[in-house]
Amino acid sequence: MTARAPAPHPVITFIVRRLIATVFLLIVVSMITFAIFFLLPRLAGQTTRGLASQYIGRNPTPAAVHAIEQQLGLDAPLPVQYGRFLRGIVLGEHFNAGTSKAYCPPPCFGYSFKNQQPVWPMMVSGLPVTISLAAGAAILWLVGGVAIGVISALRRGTLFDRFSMGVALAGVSLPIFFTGLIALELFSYKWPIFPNVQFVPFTQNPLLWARNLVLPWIVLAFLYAALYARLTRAGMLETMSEDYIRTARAKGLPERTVIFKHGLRAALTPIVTIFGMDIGLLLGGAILTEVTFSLHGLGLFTVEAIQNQDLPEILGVTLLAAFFIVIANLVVDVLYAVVDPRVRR
Amino acid sequence: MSTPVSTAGTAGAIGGAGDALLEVTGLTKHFPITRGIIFRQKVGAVQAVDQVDFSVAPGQTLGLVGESGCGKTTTGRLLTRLLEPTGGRIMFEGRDITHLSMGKMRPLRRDIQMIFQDPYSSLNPRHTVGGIVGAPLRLQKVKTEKGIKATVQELLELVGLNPEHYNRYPHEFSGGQRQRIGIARTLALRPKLIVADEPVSALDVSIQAQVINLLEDLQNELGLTYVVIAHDLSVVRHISDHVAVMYLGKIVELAGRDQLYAAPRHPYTVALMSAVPVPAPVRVDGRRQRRERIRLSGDVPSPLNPPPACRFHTRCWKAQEVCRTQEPPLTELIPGHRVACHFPENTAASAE
Amino acid sequence: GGSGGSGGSGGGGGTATKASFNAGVTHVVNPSNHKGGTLNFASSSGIPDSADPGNTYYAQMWNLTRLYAMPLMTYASCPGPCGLKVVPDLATGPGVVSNNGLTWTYHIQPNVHFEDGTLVTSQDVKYAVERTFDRSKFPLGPGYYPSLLAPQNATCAKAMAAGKTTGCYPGPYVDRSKNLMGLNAVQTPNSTTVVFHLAKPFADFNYVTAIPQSAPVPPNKDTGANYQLHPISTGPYMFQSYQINKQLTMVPNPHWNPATDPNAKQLPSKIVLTFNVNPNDVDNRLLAGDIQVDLPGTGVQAAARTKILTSNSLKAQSDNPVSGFEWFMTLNNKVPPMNNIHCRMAVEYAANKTNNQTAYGGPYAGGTIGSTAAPPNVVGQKHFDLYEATTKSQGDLTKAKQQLQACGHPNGFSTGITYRSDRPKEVSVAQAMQAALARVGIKLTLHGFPTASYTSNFAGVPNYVHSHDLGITVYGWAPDWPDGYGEFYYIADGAAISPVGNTNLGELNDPLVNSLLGKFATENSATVRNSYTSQIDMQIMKDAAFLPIVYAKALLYRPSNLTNVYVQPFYGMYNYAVLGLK
Amino acid sequence: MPDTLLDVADLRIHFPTSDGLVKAVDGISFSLERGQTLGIVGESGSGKSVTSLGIMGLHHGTNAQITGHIKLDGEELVGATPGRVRELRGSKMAMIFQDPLSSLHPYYTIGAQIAEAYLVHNQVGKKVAHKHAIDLLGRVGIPQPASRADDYPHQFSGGMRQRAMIAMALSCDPELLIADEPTTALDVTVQAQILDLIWDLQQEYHSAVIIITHDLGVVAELSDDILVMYAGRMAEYGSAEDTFDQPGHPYTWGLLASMPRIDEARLERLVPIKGTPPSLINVPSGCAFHPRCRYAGFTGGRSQTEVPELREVSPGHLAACHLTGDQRRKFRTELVLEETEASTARMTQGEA
Amino acid sequence: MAAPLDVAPSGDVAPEAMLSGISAKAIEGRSLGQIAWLRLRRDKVAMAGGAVVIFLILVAIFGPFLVQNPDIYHANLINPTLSRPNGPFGGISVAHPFGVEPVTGRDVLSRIVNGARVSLLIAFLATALAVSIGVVMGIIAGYVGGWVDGVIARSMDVFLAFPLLVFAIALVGVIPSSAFGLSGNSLRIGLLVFVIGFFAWPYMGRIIRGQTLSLREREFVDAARSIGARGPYILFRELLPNLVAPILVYSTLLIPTNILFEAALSYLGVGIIPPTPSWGGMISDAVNSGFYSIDPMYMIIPGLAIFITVMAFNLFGDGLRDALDPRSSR
Ligand SMILES: Nc1ncnc2c1ncn2[C@@H]1O[C@H](COP(=O)(O)OP(=O)(O)OP(=O)(O)O)[C@@H](O)[C@H]1O
Ligand SMILES: Nc1ncnc2c1ncn2[C@@H]1O[C@H](COP(=O)(O)OP(=O)(O)OP(=O)(O)O)[C@@H](O)[C@H]1O
Ligand SMILES: [Mg+2]
Ligand SMILES: [Mg+2]
Repeated sequence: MTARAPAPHPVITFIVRRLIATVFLLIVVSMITFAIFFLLPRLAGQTTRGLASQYIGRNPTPAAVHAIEQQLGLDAPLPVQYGRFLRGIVLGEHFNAGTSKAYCPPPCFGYSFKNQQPVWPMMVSGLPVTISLAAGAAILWLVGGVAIGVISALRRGTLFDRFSMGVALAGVSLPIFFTGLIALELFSYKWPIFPNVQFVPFTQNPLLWARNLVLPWIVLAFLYAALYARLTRAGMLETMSEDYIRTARAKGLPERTVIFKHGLRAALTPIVTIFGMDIGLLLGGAILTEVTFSLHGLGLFTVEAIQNQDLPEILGVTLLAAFFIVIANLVVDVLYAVVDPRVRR
Repeated sequence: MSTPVSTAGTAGAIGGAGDALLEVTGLTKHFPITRGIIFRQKVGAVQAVDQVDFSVAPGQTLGLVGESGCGKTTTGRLLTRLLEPTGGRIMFEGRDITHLSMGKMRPLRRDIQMIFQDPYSSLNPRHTVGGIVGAPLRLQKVKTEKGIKATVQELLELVGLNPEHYNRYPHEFSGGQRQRIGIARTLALRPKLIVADEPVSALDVSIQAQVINLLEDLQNELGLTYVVIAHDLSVVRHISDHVAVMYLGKIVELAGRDQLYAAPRHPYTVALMSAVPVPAPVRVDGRRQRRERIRLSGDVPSPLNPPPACRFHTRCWKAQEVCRTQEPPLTELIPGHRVACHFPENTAASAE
Repeated sequence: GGSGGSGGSGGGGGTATKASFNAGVTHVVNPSNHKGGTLNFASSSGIPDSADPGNTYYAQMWNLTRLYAMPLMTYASCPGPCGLKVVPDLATGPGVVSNNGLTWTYHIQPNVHFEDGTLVTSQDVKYAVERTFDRSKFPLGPGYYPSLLAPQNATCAKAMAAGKTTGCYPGPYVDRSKNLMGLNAVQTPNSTTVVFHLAKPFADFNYVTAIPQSAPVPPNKDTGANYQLHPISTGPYMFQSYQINKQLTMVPNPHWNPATDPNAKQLPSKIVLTFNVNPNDVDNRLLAGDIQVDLPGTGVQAAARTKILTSNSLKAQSDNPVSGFEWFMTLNNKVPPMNNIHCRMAVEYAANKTNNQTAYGGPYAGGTIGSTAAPPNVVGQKHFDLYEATTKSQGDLTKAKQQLQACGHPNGFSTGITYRSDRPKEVSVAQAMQAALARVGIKLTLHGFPTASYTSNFAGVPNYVHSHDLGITVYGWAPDWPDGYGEFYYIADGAAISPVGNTNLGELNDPLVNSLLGKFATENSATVRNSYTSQIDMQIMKDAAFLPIVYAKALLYRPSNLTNVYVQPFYGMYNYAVLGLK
Repeated sequence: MPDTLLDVADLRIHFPTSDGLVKAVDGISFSLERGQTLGIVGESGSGKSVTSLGIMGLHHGTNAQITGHIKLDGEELVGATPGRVRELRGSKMAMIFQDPLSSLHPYYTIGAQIAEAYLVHNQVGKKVAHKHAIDLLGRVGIPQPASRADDYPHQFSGGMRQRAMIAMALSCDPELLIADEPTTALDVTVQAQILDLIWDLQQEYHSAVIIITHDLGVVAELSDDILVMYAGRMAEYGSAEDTFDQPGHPYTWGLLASMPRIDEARLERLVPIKGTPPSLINVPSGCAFHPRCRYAGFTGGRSQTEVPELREVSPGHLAACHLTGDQRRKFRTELVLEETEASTARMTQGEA
Repeated sequence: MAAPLDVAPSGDVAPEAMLSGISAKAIEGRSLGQIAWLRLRRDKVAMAGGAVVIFLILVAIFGPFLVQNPDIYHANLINPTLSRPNGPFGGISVAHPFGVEPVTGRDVLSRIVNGARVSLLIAFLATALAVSIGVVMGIIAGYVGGWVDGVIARSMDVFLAFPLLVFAIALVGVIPSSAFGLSGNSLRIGLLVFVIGFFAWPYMGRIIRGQTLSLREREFVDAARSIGARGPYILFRELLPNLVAPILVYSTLLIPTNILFEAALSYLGVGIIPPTPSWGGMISDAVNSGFYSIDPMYMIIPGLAIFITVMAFNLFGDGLRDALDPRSSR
């Protein structure tokens, strides 16, 4: 039977369906996050008064605590607070900034409890760093990992294969903060090849941008490149034993074409999926890297937010990260539908 | 074989309730196809089995042939109630089992058993042969005089396996041996009806015959009734008393084996038979020659939207307007031979 | 040693000296008036609370704000004991007391301008004080004005007595009447005079006006919570750009007049503060000369400490002042069995003070082993040692056991110790205490909490402390001003015990301590007040309410290209208002 | 032999593995003329595919040890440079595989995959190659080839995929076409279409064809010569008529006897070959077939010890069997009798 | 002859056995597990990994009884002004083969040994939690299908959408030192196990769901149903045994991930409560106290411990996968 897709634009329906699902997913995620950060501590015995007094200086009077409670809207019931939060994201919100009402345009993730600044712009200002970090590292690990993986697969059992797979395993087994600190200690202080790991915007000085980020890139990429080398190797070994590779050879194609056009092309498809997921999940890696290298990105922002127990910030960054993950998954799925003609839903 | 097949009439009338062990009328299975952005709605259905009638007398074998995707397996799974029929009726020993619940069906499972096509996937690789063959006994809580182990070993012996293989795992056996294990499991509950779904098509030629012989011997010995599903016309001829030919979810021809193979009536059956390669080279002047055969063009259409009226008309060389507009009923042209065709073949032959 | 106790040469600008270890504690190092260069600060965190002078409570910020804010009074810009004095800043002289200590009048300099060129008036000072009444906008700074100033009206007076604020002045953002000037406890009879009306006499009021909260804010430039992003400067520098937690850049304020501000200098052509730099990175950059100052002023990390202390040349470029902080533990008066003084004394004796000191970083980075509740740079502090902290610093187990006997727990008892889990030194000292007390059978369980909610939800919530048997609390304190009241009120006065955010963590409620603290408000004689300080200190230690750890010291490094470097003793770190570059 | 295209002599393909040497092909010789078809039959694992891949030079890069001679148009391929063999592959010799779905790259269109084969061997542009691909698709009977060329393999039906494979193989007019089980995955009617197609194309191109299958019917239809393989060795080699009419090896007899046939009278009972195919690592000593051979006892023990040589049983018809000509005739006659007069008597297990 | 019920002689070889190259005698009566074990035994690297794993487990269980008390201070081994251990390499000596900690002078060896207990305990428990939830959910989703599958699959999406690390640090931060009837380290360990396990299960769930989906299509499931088996029987007797291999493999690969995760949490300051040592906590101490650059051994030793453990688990897991997955043996 021919299995031609009957729907006119399967990819488009698919994307629309996934987008709607994504919105639902994010709402559920936000609800759970909200519940966990606002509800769970209360179940564990925290009072709103205690919460409010966290954001006061040294000697809070009850009156001051009450003022803060009101100011942060902590006195409202939780569902109301959640509704306010959602509305802010969609419609924006007006906040009392003191002299006047400040408008926080959508997506408004509320105001930081700690420094009373809107959360969204602070997160946005951290984005370039995290994106630079992620993008550079991703390119590094993708290119490096795939290249090593392909060579290892083709030279299966050779010294190169064993060695690179050993290194790969080491990469996966070493905590990122450990490698990061050692790299920093060696290449930034002891032999200052990459001194001053510090973020310089790309637009300001691309060369300095790259130079300053080399160390974090390598450290972050080391963890992932290892994984990708292993995945590529396994994928290549599998595809190279597929029947269609035999067909390609039977056609008399040069080995290079067989490997890259036929073998790698197919082996890369699952890697695309994992790559997308990893990009989405990169905040985790970014936290450790940014803390280790003091890069002012989302990761460091997150840690700060958590240290300050700044709930709107925590909520915002959790949601933003969830958003990245979900979007990355969506992109991966769409990409998959584009890359692999068999996937049509 | 002399017992004539008791074929069900269009209205489902049969000679007598006691005649048929299994009687199927208007059996239909549609698999819904859903689509939708948020809420999935039904947009169509795969008409895997559509209005199928037949019956099988005790001790007899009904062969079910047809091309891939015509609904043979689905029919088999409906008979054993692994699938819920969309419509129609299945009578087993005069009892309506069409919509029996899983719980009510459970005791009946002793009587209706299935042999599966793939000897590799039909045995759980993590269970021992003893566990596999003994499972029906344990599940149905059958009391055995000598205990389960002895019973299982007897069964193994019955299907020609070494009883000492009790504690071995399926992967230690060849395909033919595995199929025997599957058969032993089927026999454990002493069923009356066995539905065998392509029991030999996964086996090597040299092994096929072993299993076919085994099935025949068991039938003779235990008085089993078979519904054998196969796509190999020669195997079906060898094993069946009656043969039903399916095309796109429908039975197009149903007759006694000899009748059918001697003089097929439905053009599809004719084409099917002529397509079977024969291990006898045709030579003229020492040069090989092509065997004359009826060539069917194209592929089987999709059961998602099968052609209207006679489903075969798109590939039939005899098709006329009526074939496109009117569905031919499965009528009994001559006794014991039913055909669903407006222009049946070999009518002269039957007139003899 | 080297407390800034006495022997300082005194005098205004201090005297120049060659760079040597601790030179910056007593002398101005590299005095110079050379202008230009970029002065780089770095910090391993962000600005701890806010850059708004009205909303900050940290020594580093009080020090830093003097670069862009002129409060009425300030601490004198000089090394040694001289720096503990309050001197007029925006004001022309100290407050003039009248009306039985209830009225304080300040005259401000007539020719000080904001960064945009507008003249600073007394109304701007009043407005700044008014802002501090809005605790929801400015919750982080001290709350002295709302509690000291006369109630707005009778309703407020009644409410305040009950610990409420109904009817009280709500701050300029809510009370938008009368040209935004609604606070009647502060009057501005003319553009250069500010009059404060107090509810009760408060002899330390000059110290209160030395807090940056009194720095003028132009009402029409006030942006409420956003004012922190660009406070309108009256100091030598003004904000150019500020990204919270990332970077702050300041440039010279063109309308600043050196003549009106003798306590500050305008030497570098740019000041850049970088935040959230890895702590070791801060030190490495400091030693490499890439940055000149570590903003928090709490000293270098272990790695740099080792480098500095093991190299004579580096050591010569460092100072090791007492920072004004004292690290201590409070022994709770309410949590059994610690409510028994003998049990507390057992803890005092059993503690291993050397290990505690090591936990804080040893004699240089941690500080001198403390034996009193007040650190030596509180005016009036006197040395005594009730529990052999300095003489038997490993602990006196025999005496500890005797006290345990007296307490009725000869084989020890169990209790909990709280500490801030994100502060390695406190984590370390808690473990040291656990190990030390185990020697006499006292079983200590560790309860770490994040700094952010330490006093608001855990250690500072007496109910929580009682229900979880938290007998010992690790804490630290630097006074709001360097006298006994500034030091002790919040940590030892029974009246300061509050249900949340409590800072009297040991819940000490000793009538003698309470009454001596009460006398501070009306006693104007410095000598008498100083005698109170040591009496309170002695009483607290007799109560065994405090277990001092160290008088904090910081190992500060001063890069050689930094000029006018010296330790401002009240802040316990270099004076940021006068730094310059070679 | 005037027009010999392929000459294989004593071909051995061995795989050293950790468990021992797998002698997948062990001394195979045959030759093939242009316009002729050779059928290779044998059970699963008998080395059919390994032989064909050996001819195509597709064992390069594995650890296969290849000895013997493969002469294509007089050119020795064993030991030739991989580059040279690659040049010949696709242009002078081409291959069709069993499972057309897995043999086509899922990510490229059918047209592109066919064009690619043409591109590597001809100095032409992409457009020309694409047109050529469409031409070929039309030639192998794909309707609307121009639009179907842009389809992906999964959008084709099984029969169409196999047609596409054939089109790809034919893209450079190969002189030798190897079809490794080209129809096993297909339905009978589609199989007939494909066999017809191969037949027609062979007539058209006059190329030599090797068809590999385990279906004796298929070889009978297409082949001039037949090579029966057992356990990597040649069991029988001769013209199609000889092999089917006077099979010379008991294994061939067994294969023929165990198949139910549609073209002959139905047997009451099939005669299976007992046992299962041997391991290629522990090939039974002597004649590899002896454990399964009912006549092994008649060779005076030679079949257990001595590997039988290929001997002419009739001119140009070789068989590797220890039986003497007389024995062979006698047993064969008995077997045929047994078959035709197959009794309906119950067979019991004891008879084995 | 021509026996229809011909029994293959016992020396007869199964075709798969031929394929996988195992001779007939070797496989007689062997389960797939035993075969996998045979394969695994030939994999020297995996066996080495396995040996290290076993050694570590033994160390975690018995080690703490063999070493000195990890909480004892040795102030005499510490330089009082610099707080760092006297002597080179972090004060390595016969009494303290791995040296002592700066500041406290506690014995590093005994802290590493005790830390193994905590790190492995958390990793194992979290893995057990993730695996049990993942297996149950995955198997139900895969087998039952329909809306149940829909709900489970969506909730897996939700869980996977959570930035786990962010979440874990935030969550551990908001829970006070005693809650839910637990306190101190038991609460902390419980919390870590819960957070890691509860948010990692979807990874397992997806794998199991996929495997179940493909197993469900295998005919033996139908065979079981056709002999009257009920849902639970099919799930636990038919499907689960076939899932043992992926469960085992992914558990061994999940354990190292969880070890690293615990270390990361400790590094970020939300790990185990001191003085109980954990490897991540030791690195965190080294880094946060700033001593790692003057006393590198302080960080390198726990770092190496983590590295070796994770590596060993990974090697063993990889080998196990190769041994259990017949496809990979080709
Ligand atoms: N669960 C299902 N959902 C949807 N469609 C199904 C399902 N099962 C079978 N079908 C469809 O029903 C039709 C009949 O399938 P069935 O398996 O009965 O064919 P078959 O005759 O056994 O074919 P084969 O010879 O390939 O085994 C096919 O088109 C198949 O795709
Ligand atoms: N690369 C290899 N390494 C080891 N053994 C191999 C290799 N390739 C094939 N074999 C073995 O060679 C034998 C012959 O395989 P081959 O594929 O030729 O069989 P076949 O006759 O084509 O069977 P089928 O009908 O199943 O396709 C098999 O036992 C196979 O396991
Ligand atoms: Mg089927
Ligand atoms: Mg083959």
